[in-house]
Amino acid sequence: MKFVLGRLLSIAAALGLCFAIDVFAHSQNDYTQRLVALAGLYVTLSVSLNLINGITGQFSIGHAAFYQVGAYCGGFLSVRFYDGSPVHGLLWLLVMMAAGAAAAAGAGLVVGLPSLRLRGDYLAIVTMGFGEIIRIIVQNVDAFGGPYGMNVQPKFLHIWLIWLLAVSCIAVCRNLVSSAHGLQFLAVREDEIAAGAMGVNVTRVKVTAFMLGSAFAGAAGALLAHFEGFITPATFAMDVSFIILTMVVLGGSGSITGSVISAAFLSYLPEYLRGLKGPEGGTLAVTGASVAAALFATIIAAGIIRRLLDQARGTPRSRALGVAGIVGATLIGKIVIQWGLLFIPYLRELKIEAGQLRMVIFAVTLIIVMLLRPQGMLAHHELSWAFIGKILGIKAPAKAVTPA
Amino acid sequence: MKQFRISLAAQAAIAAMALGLFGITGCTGGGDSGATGTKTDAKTGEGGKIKRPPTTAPGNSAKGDTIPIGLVTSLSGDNKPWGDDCKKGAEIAVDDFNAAGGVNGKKIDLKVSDSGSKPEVGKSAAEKLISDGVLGLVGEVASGITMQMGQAAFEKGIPVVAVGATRTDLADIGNNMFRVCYTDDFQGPVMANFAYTELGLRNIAIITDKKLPYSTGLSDSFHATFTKLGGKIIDEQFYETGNKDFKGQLTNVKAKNPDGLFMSGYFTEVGPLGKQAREQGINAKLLGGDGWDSQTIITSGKPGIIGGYFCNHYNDTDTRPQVQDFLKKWAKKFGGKPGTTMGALGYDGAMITFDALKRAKSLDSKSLIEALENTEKFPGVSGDITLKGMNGNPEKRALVVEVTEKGFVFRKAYEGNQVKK
Amino acid sequence: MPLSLQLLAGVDFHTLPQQVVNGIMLGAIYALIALGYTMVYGVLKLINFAHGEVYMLGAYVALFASWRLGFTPEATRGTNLQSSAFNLVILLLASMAICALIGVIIERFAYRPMRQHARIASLITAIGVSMFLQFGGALVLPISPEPNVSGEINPYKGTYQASLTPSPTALVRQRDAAKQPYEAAQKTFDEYIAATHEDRFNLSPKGIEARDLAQQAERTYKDLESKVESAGVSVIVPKGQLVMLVTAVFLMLLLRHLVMRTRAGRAMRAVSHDFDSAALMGVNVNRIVVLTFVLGSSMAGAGAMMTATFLGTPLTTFYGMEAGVKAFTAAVLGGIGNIPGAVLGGLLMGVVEEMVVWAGYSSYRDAIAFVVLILVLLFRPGGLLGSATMEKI
Amino acid sequence: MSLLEMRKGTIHFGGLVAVSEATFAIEKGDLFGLIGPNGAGKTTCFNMITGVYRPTSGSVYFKGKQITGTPPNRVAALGIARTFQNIRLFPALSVLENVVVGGFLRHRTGLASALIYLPSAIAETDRLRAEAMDLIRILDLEDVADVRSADLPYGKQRRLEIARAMATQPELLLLDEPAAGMNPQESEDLLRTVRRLRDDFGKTILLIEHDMRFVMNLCEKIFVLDHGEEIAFGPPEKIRNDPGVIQAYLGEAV
Repeated sequence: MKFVLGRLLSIAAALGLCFAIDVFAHSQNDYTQRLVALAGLYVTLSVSLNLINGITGQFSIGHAAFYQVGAYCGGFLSVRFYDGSPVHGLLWLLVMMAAGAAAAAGAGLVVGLPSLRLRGDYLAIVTMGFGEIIRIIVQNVDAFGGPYGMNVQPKFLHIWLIWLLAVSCIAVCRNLVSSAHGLQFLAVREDEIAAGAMGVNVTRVKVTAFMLGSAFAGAAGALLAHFEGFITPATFAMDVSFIILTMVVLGGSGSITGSVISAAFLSYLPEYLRGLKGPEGGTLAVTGASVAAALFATIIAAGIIRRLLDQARGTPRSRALGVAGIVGATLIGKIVIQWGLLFIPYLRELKIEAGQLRMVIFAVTLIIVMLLRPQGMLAHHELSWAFIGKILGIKAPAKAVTPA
Repeated sequence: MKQFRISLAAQAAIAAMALGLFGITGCTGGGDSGATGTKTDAKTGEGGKIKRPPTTAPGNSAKGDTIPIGLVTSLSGDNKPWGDDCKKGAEIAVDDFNAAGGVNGKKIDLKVSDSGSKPEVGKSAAEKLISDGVLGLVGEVASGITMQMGQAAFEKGIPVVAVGATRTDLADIGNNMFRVCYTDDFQGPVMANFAYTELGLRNIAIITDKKLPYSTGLSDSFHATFTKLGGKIIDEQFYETGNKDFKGQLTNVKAKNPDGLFMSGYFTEVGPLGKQAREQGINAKLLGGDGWDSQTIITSGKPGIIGGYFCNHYNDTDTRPQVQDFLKKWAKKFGGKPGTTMGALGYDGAMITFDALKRAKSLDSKSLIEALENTEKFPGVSGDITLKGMNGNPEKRALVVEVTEKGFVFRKAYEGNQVKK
Repeated sequence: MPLSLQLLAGVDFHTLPQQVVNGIMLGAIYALIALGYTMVYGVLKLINFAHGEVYMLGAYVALFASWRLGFTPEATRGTNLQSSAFNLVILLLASMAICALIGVIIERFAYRPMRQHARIASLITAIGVSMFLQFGGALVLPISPEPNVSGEINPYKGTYQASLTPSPTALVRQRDAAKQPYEAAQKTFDEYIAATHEDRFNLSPKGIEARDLAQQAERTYKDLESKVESAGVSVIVPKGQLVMLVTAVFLMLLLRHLVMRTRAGRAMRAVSHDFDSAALMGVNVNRIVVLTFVLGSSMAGAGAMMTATFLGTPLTTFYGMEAGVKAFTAAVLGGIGNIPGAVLGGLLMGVVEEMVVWAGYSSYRDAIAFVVLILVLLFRPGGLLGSATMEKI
Repeated sequence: MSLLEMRKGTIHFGGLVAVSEATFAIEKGDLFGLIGPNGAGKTTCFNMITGVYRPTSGSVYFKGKQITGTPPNRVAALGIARTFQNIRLFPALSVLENVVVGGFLRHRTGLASALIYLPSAIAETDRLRAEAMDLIRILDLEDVADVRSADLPYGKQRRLEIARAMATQPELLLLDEPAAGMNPQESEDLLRTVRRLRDDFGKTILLIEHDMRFVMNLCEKIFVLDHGEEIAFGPPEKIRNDPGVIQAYLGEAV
């Protein structure tokens, strides 16, 4: 009884959260709505890739393929069968999600099978290649609109459903990791051979991880198709896979909360940078943001310099040398640039606007975060009350727990 | 083992059911079920004969003492060469228009947003600009991105003036869609007519960039018209944007011995295609669409590309005052000449919007759509543009130009109504 | 609908040798770039995702060097500058040197700090570097107009044609016989235009008639010519691309010599075999890693310079993406970490791609590399020449 | 019927014969030692039994049933568990979690119930955890139950491997150099523990060990391999005096 009550409460809480997000998003303009929706989809994608990559340790870099399979499956079925189907509205969308998930799980099975023989980078390239194969096939199938893409009818704007999927994905992953079953997945990640010797069915674990992870990506794809109303193969190019992978690693491989946070962060960052303006002519908020960004950059730079100094190891003399080295390098860099400007007349007339820096800043952020914190923002931890307590120096009551 | 299989299937089923249950409770609890999206069906587009769905949303209106207009263009990614030119062209238009006094003293505030050459990013960019209160959107240079922008703008009642999006069904999204370029089902037939009638070609092979909607669409329309005219398409080969070596496809083409080769891709690939075609011993006439339009094609495609013909929006050597005037302003502001045709189209796209603002009853999106719809004989750089009664697709002349060592030379103009389709 | 859908529509056996040659030329470049991936992987066990961008920068270096040598767009338009092999060597060396430098810088600042951390972290850094070079490069590097190495700098113009089986003399004679009427018809038409001053693109009905006659003769002649060609089997190799192939093979042999026969090469193999033990045995690991990046990146530079010069593709900062992915696939196909494997993988991929085109499925050309890769890995999980290292238990 | 029987187990790696026609039988309750100089093929024998390698020829029987080539996880399920020469724990998992993984074979609820976190799954996880705690207590690892296994000192890691193997509730326990790298005190403790596993828990134990004192004190039957071939078999006293064994260990010179 207590269980039922607790479960109902948590489901209610999850639904409440999703509707709160929905209500919030709908109170905002379309642009914000879109960002909230896309963030939800990216959360699902990165958490589901985290299941494959972070939790089970299977190096997959082709997650966009499953997203695409789901989107095209859902989209195609809608285009073909929505008119004249007895099922309508939300129910139809749910059916499409299930169909997208099933199709993607099937694709996951196909990709999961090579994973039985391949490890590490070999598996990585196979998953990447699979993504490309799917994209090219879709591009060549006229029923899918080829490179033109496909108009998907009907369109739905259920942001709560997108977030519900994300929350379900998070819940499923969390449940998995906190049960004995999840330990099998972690064991496969840690040491396949030892796991096998302990009776873990490595094959089954890997294939399950691939199927489960891709099913969620597929469901997200089906939602995307119906949210956007229009899908093209270009939406699922290789760089989307890289971005999803980046979200997982940046959050801390294996950490569910880490994936969630970094998915939200990384899907918002390039959009935030869209508003980037030079100091002149900006509003107060923009100027403030620029100052904050400059401050942030300074802190990061300081961190790097400190790191370089640390590497110069210890003695005041070597530190002085380190500083001298940095100054020297800057000077040389300046000379090289000046020389380069003389050498290449084109560069002399170069003007760069703040708005164009968007993706560059994104890339630089990525590099800097990885250099400063290679294990990802949360490393393998989860952002739980206990973890926050640990950071703040409050000792959590000792309890034999699995990472949950 | 057997039990395991069952359980896997069961997992999927249960997961689906669980989601379903969540969903149904959510439905009753949330209360906003059902589709809220609007019906847009691009498949019904048949040369714009069908009445386009009107947008019902109110749109934005100008509140401050400037008039915000949005420009979505590819400032990064694959389409950057076009995107940059488009932005520069639009900036010249802003300077021109504001210098001439704007709309009753109110100046244009052009807000630029990057589409990253990606459809979904372009849609975000459009949404962002719309939420920032722009009255209308100008852009994009590529069809796929404009498609996404158009959907977003339609729902908010914002007009879109597409710059280089030649995809045919684009304007069918709704009555908010306009463009300053001709469509693929115009330039394809133009080239087919030119090839069949003026050049007397009968057997043509097509090379298509399978990754580009633009290229596949153009190839299809060329294919259709050329066969209708009585010619034969004897081979069709494909490549993808980013490929650099086309010897395989060209060897196949050569074996078919065509008298013409229609290359519908962008100049980035067409240049090397032309060069390598000559190296493979193909002496067929090379033909293409406005994707060829960059001076780069001459240096990258020499010597094969010399003597090729393509369809373009305007030409530097054109003596129309608008063209020479535009080139002068460009040289003054940025130096040199625009690298691609998008400079001129960007100017036209922006200018036609500003011009409509002047004629609009009031400064809001709805009046802007109306004013745009009533545009007649707007003297653009790329030709006179009429939007009235055209369902967004201007009837506009197309130029066939020849690639020579020194540049593109105007050969023949086709008016909108003189092309057999 | 598309011809590609008809099974084996395009199969034409007399073009097969040509396609194989095309494949080898394509594959040689894949192989050259793959060497960089494979060397870095062999030593650091890191997929250097930024390798494709090093390649891209190499192409830009070649571009700037060619401008510096006087082959600017303005200078080359319309005029015929004289070039020599010397210019190409300068381009090649410049590309290789700058790429080596860039490779070392990337290693020093992006990869070395990551070395003791999880490999996936280095991978993300590599992706970050790759994006940085793509998008950051787009801000400072010329993209349009005319960001391509002028064809004028290539002194090797024209083609070599090798006849494998000669055409029947009867056909040749027939073609030669048709040449005279063809030229005559052309002349008649030219004279007609000269006499009437008609616009070639707006001919009068009479003019159209004259032109059609000329074209009829031309078509007859060309058909015969094509018949002559398809009766015999011959292979065309553009001179420039032959130079490219020879240089690529030379560089690969040089690299092999360096790795197999020199002290540094031995140290490199030691590091590749066991990073930590090599360090313990007194090998200066950092120096070897730098050397690896120098060699691998300069190979990318060489490949970039040659594709940029001989294939003529305009440069954008995404120039390296496709080549990078293909070359990486080739490296894995051959067995990543294995130098002959990279060469074999590259050549195999080049040939397989052209075989797909030959069979009439050019729209699947870019997918086939991955299909082959997956098939090969399923049967040989370590790649063609790589051994799937069995873990000691 | 012997518990485990190896019949002419032979394995080749390329041209190298790692084990040649090894034949031995282990009875229920045996403390069976497998010794030999480095590279003699001892671990390869383990790998043949546990299905990591498939024998080139010959066969393995467990409780009268042929298990040759059965995959490792099936072998574990049949009741053979092992430890590894180079410790292979799950480094990022805690001690307790390591042991729970071993106990998973006896897990009774399906994956689906775990994914939606049904009470049955929670209860099952708790049960496995409690069982694992018992084993941890037996192997004296209680104080470090929540420590990441990678952070354990070496001796404790070895003990943890045994605990994890025990968690699969095997009938036959294969220990690969369990005392390697231990000091005399630790190795003494281990010897007692291993004997206890047999005496109190009824496990049959097959172990590889280099520490002769350890083997001679512990094992009742010893099988000696050299260069993949059997050179001696018998009780410790016999092995200790076998000239072949002495020669194998000390080299030709003697």
